[in-house]
Amino acid sequence: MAQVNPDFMETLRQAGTDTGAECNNCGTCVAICPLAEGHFPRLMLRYAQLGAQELILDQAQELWRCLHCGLCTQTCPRGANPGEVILALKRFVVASWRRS
Amino acid sequence: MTQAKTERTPGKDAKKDAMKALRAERAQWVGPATAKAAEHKKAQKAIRACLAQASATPPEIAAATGLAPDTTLWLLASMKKFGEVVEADKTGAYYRYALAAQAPESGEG
Amino acid sequence: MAERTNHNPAQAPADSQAPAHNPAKNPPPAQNHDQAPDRNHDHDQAQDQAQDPARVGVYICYCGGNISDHVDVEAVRARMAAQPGVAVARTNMFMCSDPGQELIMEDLRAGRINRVVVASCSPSLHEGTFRSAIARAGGNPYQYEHANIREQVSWVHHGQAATDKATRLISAAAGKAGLLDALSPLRVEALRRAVVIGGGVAGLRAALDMADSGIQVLLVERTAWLGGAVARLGRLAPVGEDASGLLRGLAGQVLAHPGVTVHARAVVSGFGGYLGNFSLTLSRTPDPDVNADVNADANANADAVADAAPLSKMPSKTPSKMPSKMPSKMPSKMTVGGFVRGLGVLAPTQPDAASQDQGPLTVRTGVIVLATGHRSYTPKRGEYGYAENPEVLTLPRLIQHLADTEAETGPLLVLNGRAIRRLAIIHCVGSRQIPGIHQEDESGCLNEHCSRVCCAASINAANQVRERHPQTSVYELYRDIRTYGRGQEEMYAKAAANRVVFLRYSADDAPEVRRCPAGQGFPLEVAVRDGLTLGQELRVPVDLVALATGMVPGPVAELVDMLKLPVGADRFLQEVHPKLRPVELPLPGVFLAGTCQAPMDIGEVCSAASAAAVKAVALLSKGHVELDPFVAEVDEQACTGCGACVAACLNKGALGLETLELDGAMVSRARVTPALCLGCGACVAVCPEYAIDINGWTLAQYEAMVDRIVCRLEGVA
Amino acid sequence: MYNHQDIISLLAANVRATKSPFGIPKPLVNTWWKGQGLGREGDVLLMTGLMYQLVPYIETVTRQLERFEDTRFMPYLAWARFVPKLLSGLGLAALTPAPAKDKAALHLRDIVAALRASGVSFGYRPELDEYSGILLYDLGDQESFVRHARLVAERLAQAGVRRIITVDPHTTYALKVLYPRYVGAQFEVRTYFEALDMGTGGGAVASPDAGGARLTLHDPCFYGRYLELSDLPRRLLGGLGHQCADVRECGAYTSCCGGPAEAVSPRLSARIGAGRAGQLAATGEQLVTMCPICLSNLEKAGANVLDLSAILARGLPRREPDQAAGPGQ
Amino acid sequence: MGGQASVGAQRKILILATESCAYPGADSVGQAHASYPANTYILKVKAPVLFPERFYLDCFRKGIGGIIIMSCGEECPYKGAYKAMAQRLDRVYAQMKEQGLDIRRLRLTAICTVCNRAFLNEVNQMNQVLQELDAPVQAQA
Amino acid sequence: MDSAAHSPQDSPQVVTGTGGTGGMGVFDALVIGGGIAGLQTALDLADQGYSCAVVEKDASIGGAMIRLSKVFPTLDCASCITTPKMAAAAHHEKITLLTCCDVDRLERVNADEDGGSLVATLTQRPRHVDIEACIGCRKCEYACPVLTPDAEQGGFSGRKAIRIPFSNAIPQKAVLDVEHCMLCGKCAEVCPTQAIRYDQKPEQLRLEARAAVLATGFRLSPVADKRQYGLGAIPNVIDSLQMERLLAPHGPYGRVLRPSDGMIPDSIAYVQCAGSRDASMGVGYCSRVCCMYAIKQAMLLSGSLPLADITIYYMDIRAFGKNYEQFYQNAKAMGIEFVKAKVASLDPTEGGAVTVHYEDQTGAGVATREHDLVVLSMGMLPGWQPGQVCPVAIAADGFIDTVAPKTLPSLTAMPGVFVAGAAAGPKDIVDTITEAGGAAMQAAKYLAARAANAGLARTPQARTEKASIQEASHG
Repeated sequence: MAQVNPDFMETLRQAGTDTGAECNNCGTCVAICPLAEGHFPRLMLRYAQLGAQELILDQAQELWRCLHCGLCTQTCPRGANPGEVILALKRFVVASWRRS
Repeated sequence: MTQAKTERTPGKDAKKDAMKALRAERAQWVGPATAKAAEHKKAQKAIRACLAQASATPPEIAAATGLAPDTTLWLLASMKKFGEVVEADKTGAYYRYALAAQAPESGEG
Repeated sequence: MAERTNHNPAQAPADSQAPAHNPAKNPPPAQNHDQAPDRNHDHDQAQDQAQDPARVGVYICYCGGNISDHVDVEAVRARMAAQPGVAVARTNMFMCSDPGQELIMEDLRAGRINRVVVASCSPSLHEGTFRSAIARAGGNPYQYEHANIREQVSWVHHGQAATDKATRLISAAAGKAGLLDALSPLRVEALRRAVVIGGGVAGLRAALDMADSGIQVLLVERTAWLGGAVARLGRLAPVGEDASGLLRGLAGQVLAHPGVTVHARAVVSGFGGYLGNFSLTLSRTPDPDVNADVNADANANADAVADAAPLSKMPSKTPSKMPSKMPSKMPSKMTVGGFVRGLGVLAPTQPDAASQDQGPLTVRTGVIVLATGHRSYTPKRGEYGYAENPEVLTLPRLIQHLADTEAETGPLLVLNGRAIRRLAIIHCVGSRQIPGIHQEDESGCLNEHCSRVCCAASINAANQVRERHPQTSVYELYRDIRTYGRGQEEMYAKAAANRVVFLRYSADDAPEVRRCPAGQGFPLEVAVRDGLTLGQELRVPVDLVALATGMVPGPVAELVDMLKLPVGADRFLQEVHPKLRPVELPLPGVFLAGTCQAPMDIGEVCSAASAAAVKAVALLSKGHVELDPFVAEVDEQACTGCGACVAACLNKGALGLETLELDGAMVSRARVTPALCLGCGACVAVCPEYAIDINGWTLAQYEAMVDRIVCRLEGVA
Repeated sequence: MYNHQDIISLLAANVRATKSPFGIPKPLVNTWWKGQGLGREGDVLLMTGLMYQLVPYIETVTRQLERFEDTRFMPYLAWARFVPKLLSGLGLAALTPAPAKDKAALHLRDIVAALRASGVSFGYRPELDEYSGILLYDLGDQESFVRHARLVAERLAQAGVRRIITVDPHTTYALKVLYPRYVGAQFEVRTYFEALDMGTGGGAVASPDAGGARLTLHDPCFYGRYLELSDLPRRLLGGLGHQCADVRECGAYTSCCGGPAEAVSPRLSARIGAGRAGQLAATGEQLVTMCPICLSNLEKAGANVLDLSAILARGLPRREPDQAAGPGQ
Repeated sequence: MGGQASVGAQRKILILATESCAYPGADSVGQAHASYPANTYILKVKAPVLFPERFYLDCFRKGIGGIIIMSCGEECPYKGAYKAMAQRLDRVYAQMKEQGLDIRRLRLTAICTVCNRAFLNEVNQMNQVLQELDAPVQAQA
Repeated sequence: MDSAAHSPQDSPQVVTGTGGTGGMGVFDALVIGGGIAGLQTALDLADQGYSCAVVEKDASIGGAMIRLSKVFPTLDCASCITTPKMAAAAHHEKITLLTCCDVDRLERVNADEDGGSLVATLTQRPRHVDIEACIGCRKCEYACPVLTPDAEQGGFSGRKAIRIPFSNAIPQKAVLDVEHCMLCGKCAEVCPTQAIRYDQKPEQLRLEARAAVLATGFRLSPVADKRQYGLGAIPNVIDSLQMERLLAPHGPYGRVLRPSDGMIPDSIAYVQCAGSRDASMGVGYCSRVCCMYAIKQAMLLSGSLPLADITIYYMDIRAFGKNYEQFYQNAKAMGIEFVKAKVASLDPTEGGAVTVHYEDQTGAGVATREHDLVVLSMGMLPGWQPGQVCPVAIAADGFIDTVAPKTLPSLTAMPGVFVAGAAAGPKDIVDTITEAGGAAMQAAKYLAARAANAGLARTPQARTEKASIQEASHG
């Protein structure tokens, strides 16, 4: 799969938040998320950590499943703020979609 | 704790009065403790009555006595600690309990 | 404190009031039979007991069901009560508890019994407990025998067979107990001196603590430097203390302490004696070896690659070019107490150890503290590309570079003139190896242990890189992050916030380091199946790979042989019991401090060293030590002086022939030096007259036990 | 699930053109205040953000979207943005049943009643009461949100408004947190129950027929977590003599009603709503919430839910048989 | 070994276990709660080098069926003891042969503190030997 | 109490105490906490001849360790290892034990005079039993009609209002708590030594020492700290110390059963980091022992319930100590399942099983599984808040701060006051015992230096006397 890109976190910071770096991929957010499906939102944060920009854009639709309910942020053991990271990723995607 | 204290041997009446005063002083604890003891006594009696028929598993005892299963187990464990009941053989996923007097010779399985 | 075997009185250290005798030639007082336990008194007691026959008390433990679930304890008790010679037989839920011990003590005090058998768990756990209870009740603690009916009965046998076997074992113990004489511990005078082997942090800490407690300390260090592995470190995890400052402080105190003598560039080449009075021979480290040591130690994992390309301009950069006589050719400003990164604090040169023509030095000491440290694992050639790619080095090497260049900041980490845009650190290199997955080393060993400190060290290094060189990105490839210590989890979280990227690999699918395809702009690429990304294979192009090499046992084979030290399956030195006696060895008077025992971080090393010191101080506080009396004793009436035992003795010096007067005639008789006797019994088996026995372990006692095992017992199989 | 790009462009275009996400003309939506005798002046301005009013229309949109979700017609939504905004909005309005619109108005009138009962002095100016743009923010269309928020904030500022009372969590969050952060607006914003609490000096709202009910509160995410305003409704209800029987998932740990998913996946929204309704049903008590979206979504899941305002305004929930049997039952 | 064989029917096995290695090894088997036949009697010894030849022969005479000497092997804390022990054993074997005793009844082995499996193997093997040797005797009885 | 604490202490030797029968004693060292850290410290000090007072809040010494079943990685029985140390301390002529005793104030007085001394004001809580008279026969315990949950057995069985604290307690003396006593008088009736004292009052004690060692240990983080794990209200969700009791041979049921109804569990799950490494709970640090105790318990469980499935949900397995990793690998080889996931939440089910919600990172993602019994691997919180009691500094993690964690790990910011064991951060038993030795070394050095400065004889025996407070010592 794709190579890592250390610069993406900076892009995300510009979109509002870079706390996703603090995620240690414990999976609490996935299991607590009311969507109760797949690896969302952790996998999105993981892609962000790795800088897997293509994967994020490919799977962007997933982001809009987020209800912005904040439960993941409330329960995140690392304070990685997954809810806000998802919002930032939405902004990143909207912006890149607007650009194209 | 010291000798001066242990030597005290008040008369019977004085002792009674002292207990009475102490009961009044500790009414906030004595009342609930007495109630709880009565409740446990009644529950233990029910368990004894049930086990007098035959050994039984905690859910069976609970069903027969109307006690909650967790309370039943808790009381059984307490009664076992003081030698009143013993663990008997196993039925499915549960052990049976029996009154100590009529327990089989050894619970060894 | 020390005495040279070849004479050089002028250079003898000041404290020459020490006994000026070679222990082998002229035994110290405790070896002297005159000061050994008063045998006559013992014989009197034995005679008393002959008139006052053995009354054995048998005490059987339920062990809260551990025993009584499988052994019918009450039945055993009844059987034992019926046995001849058994005065009382009792049971208790926990014999080791106060009420249990009180049972024994009450029977002893009341005179109902004069021998004790306790049947309970393994004697390794409670033999001492019961011996001490007997002593408190005024009995003789050696008139005690233990029957192991938990580990060797109730936990392995069931039903009637368990009950029967327990009966027989207890019966055998009672049989032996009936024959046990009253013994007293051997009293050994103890020198209030300690030798510490190893001048790293553990050795320094232990030396200081003992010296502060009024014990004369001699610190032996192989190299010319104090500080060991810590000398190679810089900012320490998790809060960033400076390793060199820490070392300077500790070594400075040691060097300034009037109670400590430092013998640098010395190794232990001979060992003798026993607790309270050990003798150690120190040899001057041959110069070429010093360099070898320095190579091995200071330049941990003397990276083939890094050697070719020096890391920095610090003096430690090319140890291989170190002059053969270092102290004389060190930088002129280098003085004793001065610090060189990678080497440590320069130790003084002892006048008596300095010149090559002087012979070895013999020192005598009451205790020995082993602080011989560890080695850093050297990756195999090709392990994660090590030694095949100049861009692969070890974490210790990277840490040393970061320490050497501490003042440097800049967008990118620069190493050997090369800017590092991306750095990958691979964890668990040479640690947590799994049989069947990892390859054994030349000696057929695997390092199955976790090296404990590498996670924190890796993350600490990553944080330093990220904070000093924000454009250098860091990837950590780990199996489990083990930031267990105080402040370490916070450091790990900080690394994540610093955007260090963590990739999780599994042991059976280790990352691969390979040359990057041309045109990618990076020399290397690390491919890893990342458990955090649904097991997808990720490729991380990097400029540098650091291997977080673990700790492996130090090269102490000679010491292990010489002192007969126990070594664990992990090949580190093995304490007696990790919880009951964590810094002690079976060899009394020898203690463990630091990473010779297991991987530890600096704080843990200092705790362990202080714990070893406190045991040593307690042991030496009285000026004498008591030892078990389980040594050989000769029946002078039966001995014919044939000398077979002397020939068989495994510890030369413990047994000899002496001429003495017996019933008016001068005869030759075997004579035991108790403090040197190992109690192995090699002499017992060869005596044609059965005239020699081990106190507390006599042949007759064994025969009695066998008799009880085979004899008919009512209702017992 | 619908394509987020399509939804976002539609909503953004609507807001840009009409200041409303569904393109319905405000005079058509915001009619509740008529006949309430609300003054235009006061210490503070009441601002509904039109959320209560828009919910009936959202329900309609959802019904429509539900019909096409994951069908071959779904992609056609992309073309919807080319439909004239006013026209689609009017169509939506026509499709939305009147009783639903009336019910929304009822909640707002209850809020007004409660505020009046507590002596809070406030004014209302329909022309300033605009949609906050929160949905754009939630969907990640930061650009459109900021543009809209700036517009709304500027108009409020020009009108000299400094203190605002809000009625729903979404608008409250937007005005309290997002406006200061993204457009530098500095209003003093309180929800109506904060205002009530202050209006009564931290005491209860006095009511003649108060007390006695056991209630289970569903905390909206924005109140429970983002704004940490869970204690206040409980305190007010407690003051009225009611008891709150909370589920484990309450306060900061409240579970989402599923409402926000409506825009992208009505099916998902319904599933989450049903899950939440099940959690809440465990207590067996009357459910209460304080967000028009939560109210709507939980009702859709079959729950019988009251709006907090109804209890605060009347002291006790009215036991009207037609109301007790919720619309979904 | 056969599950039905009653432990009581077998002859007894004496195990001389060194206190620094084999005895803790036997404890370790216990800690693991691994079961083995109960006809085993473990005596703790400082070093088996203590026992003269006649001790072993006496044991067999008294009715011990088999003896396993569990030493520390090369890791013996008493340097030279293991070698001396092995040499002594050769002499014991010679005497056993003279007396018509199957030499498989006596074994010298090394057991460390964690050699659970080795311990169990030794015990089971000795039991097999005893079963084999004693089978005809039992049939006659 | 307050007046004693705040009034100027002209003479530290003055006997104070509100009860009028308070005691005082002069010791070389004061050890706060009678768990394994405190006992080891006291033993190492006493073996050098220093007199020590060990102050323990519970009715027995032994701390957390004596309450465990077995200990990793050797699987020794905890009691077998702890009781020798407990007994050794109890019988040591240089050690005085004070049980049921709280520290109200620990401060340095007359600091300008050669460092002054440490003075501790203590409250001796009443046992309502004359500790000298009690012979530990348990007659009172059998006679007492009141049952209340026995915290020593995880609450899984009852204990009486008066009882011996637990089977291997030291001292083996009865203790009565007024909260559950109905004052029926039955215990006094049956007591063969008339040891019951219903009207016993707390007493103030004053101890003086030159050094102190804080060995105040930890407390387990409460189950109620994590809402998603059910706040302690989900049946068959228990904490790890409760599981220790279920595994202990002298535990409440004598075997492992599901507490809701006594079922033999078929499937048991461990939730790791249930009280640690969790910013959402305000505990960011690693509690360091939970991985190993969970693995240990899992191994013991697979021994006692060979057919049961055991699953450990974890983030990182931290088997860092000597032989720990090998222990972990053995557990894997034994078939214990390790699932890399932090459990997000737990739910009860009808039948008593517990649903575990987690992310299956190797499979489909969101996953749930049902287990008959769920053990929360709770973490360590500081056992003691010095607060107003003692002016010793606390670090950000709430544990006692150490000023030289690398070179002198037992040193606190308060001169003459040292710290050992979990009081200075979570720690396992091995590290605790080693650190206790280290603390004893540093305390001894401090004492020796003080003695040297004061021109006193080097032998500490010369100036120490056995304290007059003897009620808690026994033997």
